[in-house]
Amino acid sequence: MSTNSNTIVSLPDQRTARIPKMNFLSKENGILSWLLTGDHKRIAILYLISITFFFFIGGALAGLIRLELLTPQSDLMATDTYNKVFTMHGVIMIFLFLVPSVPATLGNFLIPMMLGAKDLALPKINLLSWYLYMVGGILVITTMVTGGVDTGWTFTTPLSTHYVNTNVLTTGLAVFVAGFSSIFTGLNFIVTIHKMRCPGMTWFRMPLFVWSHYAASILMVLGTPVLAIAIVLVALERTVNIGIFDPTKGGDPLLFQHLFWFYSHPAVYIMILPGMGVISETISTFSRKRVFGYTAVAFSSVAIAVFGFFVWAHHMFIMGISNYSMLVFSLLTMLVAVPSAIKIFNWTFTLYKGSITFETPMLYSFGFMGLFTIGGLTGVFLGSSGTDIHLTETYFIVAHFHFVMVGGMLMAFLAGIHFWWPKMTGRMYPEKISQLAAVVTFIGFNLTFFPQFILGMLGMPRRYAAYPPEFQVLNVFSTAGATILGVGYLLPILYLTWSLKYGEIAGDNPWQATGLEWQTQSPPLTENFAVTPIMDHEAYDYEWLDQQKAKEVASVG
Amino acid sequence: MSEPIQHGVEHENDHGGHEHHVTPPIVYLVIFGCLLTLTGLTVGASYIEMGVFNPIVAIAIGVVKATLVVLFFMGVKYSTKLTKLTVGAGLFTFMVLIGMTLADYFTRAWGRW
Amino acid sequence: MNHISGVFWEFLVKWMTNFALFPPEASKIAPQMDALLFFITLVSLIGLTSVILLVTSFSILYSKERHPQAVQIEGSTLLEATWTIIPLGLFLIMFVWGSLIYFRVYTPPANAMNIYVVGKQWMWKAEHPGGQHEINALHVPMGRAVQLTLISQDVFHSFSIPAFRVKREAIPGRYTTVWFEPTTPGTYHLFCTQYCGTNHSAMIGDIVVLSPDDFKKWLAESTSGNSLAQNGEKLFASLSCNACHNTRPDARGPSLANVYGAKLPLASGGTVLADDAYIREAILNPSQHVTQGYAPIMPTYQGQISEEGVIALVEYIKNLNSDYRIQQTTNTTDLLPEGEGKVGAAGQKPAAQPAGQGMVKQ
Amino acid sequence: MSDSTIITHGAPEAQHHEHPSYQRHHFESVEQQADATNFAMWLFLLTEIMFFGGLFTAYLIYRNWYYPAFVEASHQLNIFWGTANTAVLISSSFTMAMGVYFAETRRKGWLVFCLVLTFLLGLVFLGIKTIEYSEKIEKHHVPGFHYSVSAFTDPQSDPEIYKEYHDKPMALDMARHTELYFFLYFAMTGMHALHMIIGIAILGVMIFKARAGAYTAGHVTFVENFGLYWHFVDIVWIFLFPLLYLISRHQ
Repeated sequence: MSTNSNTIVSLPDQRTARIPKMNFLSKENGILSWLLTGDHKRIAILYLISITFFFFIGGALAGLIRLELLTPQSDLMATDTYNKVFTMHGVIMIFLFLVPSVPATLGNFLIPMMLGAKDLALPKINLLSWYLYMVGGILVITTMVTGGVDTGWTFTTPLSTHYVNTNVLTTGLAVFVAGFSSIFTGLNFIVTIHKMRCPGMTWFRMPLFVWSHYAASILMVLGTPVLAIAIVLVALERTVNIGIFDPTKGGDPLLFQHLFWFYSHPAVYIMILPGMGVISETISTFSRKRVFGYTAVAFSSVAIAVFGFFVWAHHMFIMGISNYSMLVFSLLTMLVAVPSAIKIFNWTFTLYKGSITFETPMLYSFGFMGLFTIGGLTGVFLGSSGTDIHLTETYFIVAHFHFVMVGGMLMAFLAGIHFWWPKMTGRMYPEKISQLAAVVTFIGFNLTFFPQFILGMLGMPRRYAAYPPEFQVLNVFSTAGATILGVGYLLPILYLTWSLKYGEIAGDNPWQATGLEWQTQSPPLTENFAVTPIMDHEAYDYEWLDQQKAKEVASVG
Repeated sequence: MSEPIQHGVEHENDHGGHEHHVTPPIVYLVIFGCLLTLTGLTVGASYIEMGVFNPIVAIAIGVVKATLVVLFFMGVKYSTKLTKLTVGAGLFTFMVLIGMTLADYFTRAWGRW
Repeated sequence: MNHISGVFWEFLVKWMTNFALFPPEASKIAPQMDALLFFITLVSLIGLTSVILLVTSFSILYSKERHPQAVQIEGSTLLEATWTIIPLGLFLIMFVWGSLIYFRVYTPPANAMNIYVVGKQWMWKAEHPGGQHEINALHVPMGRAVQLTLISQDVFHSFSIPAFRVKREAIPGRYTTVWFEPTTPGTYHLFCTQYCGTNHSAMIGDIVVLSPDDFKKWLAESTSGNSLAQNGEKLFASLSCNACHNTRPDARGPSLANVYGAKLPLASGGTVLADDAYIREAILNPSQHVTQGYAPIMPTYQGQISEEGVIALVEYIKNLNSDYRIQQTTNTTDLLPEGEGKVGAAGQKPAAQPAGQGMVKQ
Repeated sequence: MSDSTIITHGAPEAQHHEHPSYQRHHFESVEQQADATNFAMWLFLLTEIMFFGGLFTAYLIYRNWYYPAFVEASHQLNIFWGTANTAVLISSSFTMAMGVYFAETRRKGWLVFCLVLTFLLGLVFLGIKTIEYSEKIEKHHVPGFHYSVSAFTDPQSDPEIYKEYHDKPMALDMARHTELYFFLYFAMTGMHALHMIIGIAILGVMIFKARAGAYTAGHVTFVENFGLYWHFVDIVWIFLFPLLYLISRHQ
């Protein structure tokens, strides 16, 4: 036990401690034991690797974008190339990183353990969804090497159907396949959460991480098919030219927007909700307190999921939708902002009268709270239809969703990776350098994206390869920030890989956390628990944990 | 969406051997009969001039048929609350998609602002 | 690299000297829009600072050194209600305020002067009623309400003037409108903000606001001889529309005089307001818009007239021997020429009534 | 999809002797496994509903915009074949339901019989669809492939339809929009037929496994879940039939 007063980390005695011989990593060896595995933890690792790979491709593209925007002219690359770069950046980051990031890695790894189950309900489907993801990913890579696509990730018709001659079909197929990958993941989670909970694990004893994944899964299952059909229609329109989105043949291009955003707006909640789940866990653990207003937070997740289906047309305010539906959608958009506000305040008040320590996951969580608050509030600028007219389709939008997606989701993802790293690998990451990385990321992020709010206010349109010179200075700041941000993202790769071999042995429960996943060895056994656990206490019940420790001490002594 | 709690409760006794219901064939036979008759009915109805009501009747009969299939062939009538909720959720979202999209198209004609 | 840094310093200085968070307020709507923007910004800042203050103060007060033992608190309905209701209230205010501005931006006043704008990959073409054409530029008079009737010839474009705080998508196959009243002379940015393909970022131009006199001068200098309506008239003749649309009693088509702004009774039942959108539709998809008492014999001109051509025709029909604005307000069915009232020629489809009602494609 | 979850006959987990061979190691009990897979199937059907939802939305919008075109275009469909197909599909649903019943009551012979019947009825359905499709191809009513509007601009040119409906000739601009109707017709029925084909393929496998007695030893989950899928496909058709064939019949 470390008696250090400013950390809760308590590691076993490093001289005697060993990684357990029997664990899900050591169980079988050989490449096939991974490629054919049904083990949710191994699949999670597979996802983690592939997602990181695509994240860095997307990141590289982002770097290119920022470089191009250093100067007002499009001098680094031709406008065509630039269009392809930002399209691929969008497609990769959204469909191959953000949507699966937390659910497919952390969710996959943790949900069964948090519920005290041996595995997800449908292990084969789980593996299948990884393969689908990989197929999607490979298709995207193919698109890139065979000339890319320049429709923007939104595939706006009729541009995508009749006016570009790039690989729209391959990309469409990629998105279609990746979409089914996330459908199956979500389906798997819902079934698991309903049917695989261990004895005593009632709905209101589940960690909030599980709640938020439940909400996100609902969106995945019900939303994604609509994207699928929209993509199919685009493909048909493009190949056999049936005119369903072609005004000259009597079609309506806005119909595509409806179908597309019916998925793609809920998609942002698919991306952010799991992140919120992570934050609930870390905030509670590092302030040694039950989450303030557990039920409120739980239900706000579900509320977001439900309202998330009613707001899609706020992406079309200036596209000539009916003013009456503008009213409805704008109002509902305002409503959906409320649950997020609730969450933020509940997390804040979880700190109140806690006993707070500042390990890396907590730093990232603070980062999340700050940036997500900004991201959410700027969302209100756009939900209010009047200001939307001025701000939409400018860099304000870009800054807004990067604050939510990168500042929110990516911070949460990193928080989660650091938080559960010891559980996944059995070893600690190096604390000091990772704290540094967290701070660097935070600074770099703000420097990158805050200037873009001002650019948006000034009216700089998004997706511009060349821009009027007066916008340059802010763009230079943004690019400078991006460089720092890049460093902030490279650091974890390095030290986490390092820690795989040299990290300290973590022991079962380095954070003194209460979740069931911490009550078993790390890395866990293939079937997670030696005996099926029985949930006999509320979530985040730290007294219970202390009693457990007391018992152990007694039994040892 | 607050239903999950009920399942939480009901889920516990799911484990305690929730006995699987076997629908007797006679039920299937009757439903089968109804479906065929309704098919005949809807085809017949389509030959009668009812103006506005032709589509309404056709859809109504369709809904009845679908309900019969869902309730008996798919056995929702005898299945858990959870299954019922699932079906409900599906219909709900389906309606949201169609309803709110059509609402936009219908209201575009009103007023010219 | 070095030239970048050179440019960088140059503009850093420039930027420091005139640092701006908002573009100039050059239209009547701009200050109203900014008022709302400032309001939301203020609320956001208050919200953000309160969160930051709480988080920092809690992390200082309750850090492990100071506060080794956490005190478990279940929650507080009162607090939670507070931070549910207060944001909700604020958001609703923003919703109402925002919608008001939205309607103001997209509801042109009746006396606005109308300019047609056609977006095409990758340029903006403006057509003044006087027949002046502009490309990637728009000259407008100060202190006069200007209505833009936008349409795209290919993909979605978006006509954005940050200095006026207005923006509207130009949609293929459909007119959209936006209006503004410039308040300060000068040259402002015009952007296409909806991604529209390769040269999206080159689809920019200048909005030139002139004092009324200068504007008159400009109109005089840059006129192309014929007014837009006159071009329309030529086209009307060359397409021999007047073969049917004439005032002769045996005319096969309704006379178009005074039609604009009228409420026309449709063969399919119901009436329709003959505005730009309707006239455009009636040219391209005639049989969907047959006026009562006439057979659906008009051929479609889909694909035979460019959007500019359609615009010229619309403008011509608008100006057919009447000031349409007056009739727009009066009940106009009696203004329609002879032979209009009579119903029941062959080839009507009363069918479209039940489901078709209210689904006007606009 | 759910076959991949259940067809695996028991991961050989040494310590799980007491469980039936078809229980996956990570489930506590057979009931739990049955519940879970059944629920999963239902969720999958939800995604299917939403998938078709997009098409239904498009159909409703364009039907309202181009009502006359949709009316006359729908007259081109053959109500006789449509009705026959509906009957066929409903019967196949019935035989499938009976199949589930016999699986539950562990009567192998009857189960196989029902599955074979369902299989055949499925094929009949597809056969009839082929007839209808080929008719459309002859008449050049396939959108995007030399589509011809002559049957609508000049109904007399299509005698047997004309003598039944006496359609008025449509102006070209409206007649053009029949292409949208036929696209939606092909998209919806095609998507439906695709589901049929997948179903029939799975049925083929099932018949063999059923003869091997895989489903009459208490492990009925897979038959039940497949039943759900089959009935769902039936339901989709129950709505496609009136929407595409019937609601404009009377004009």
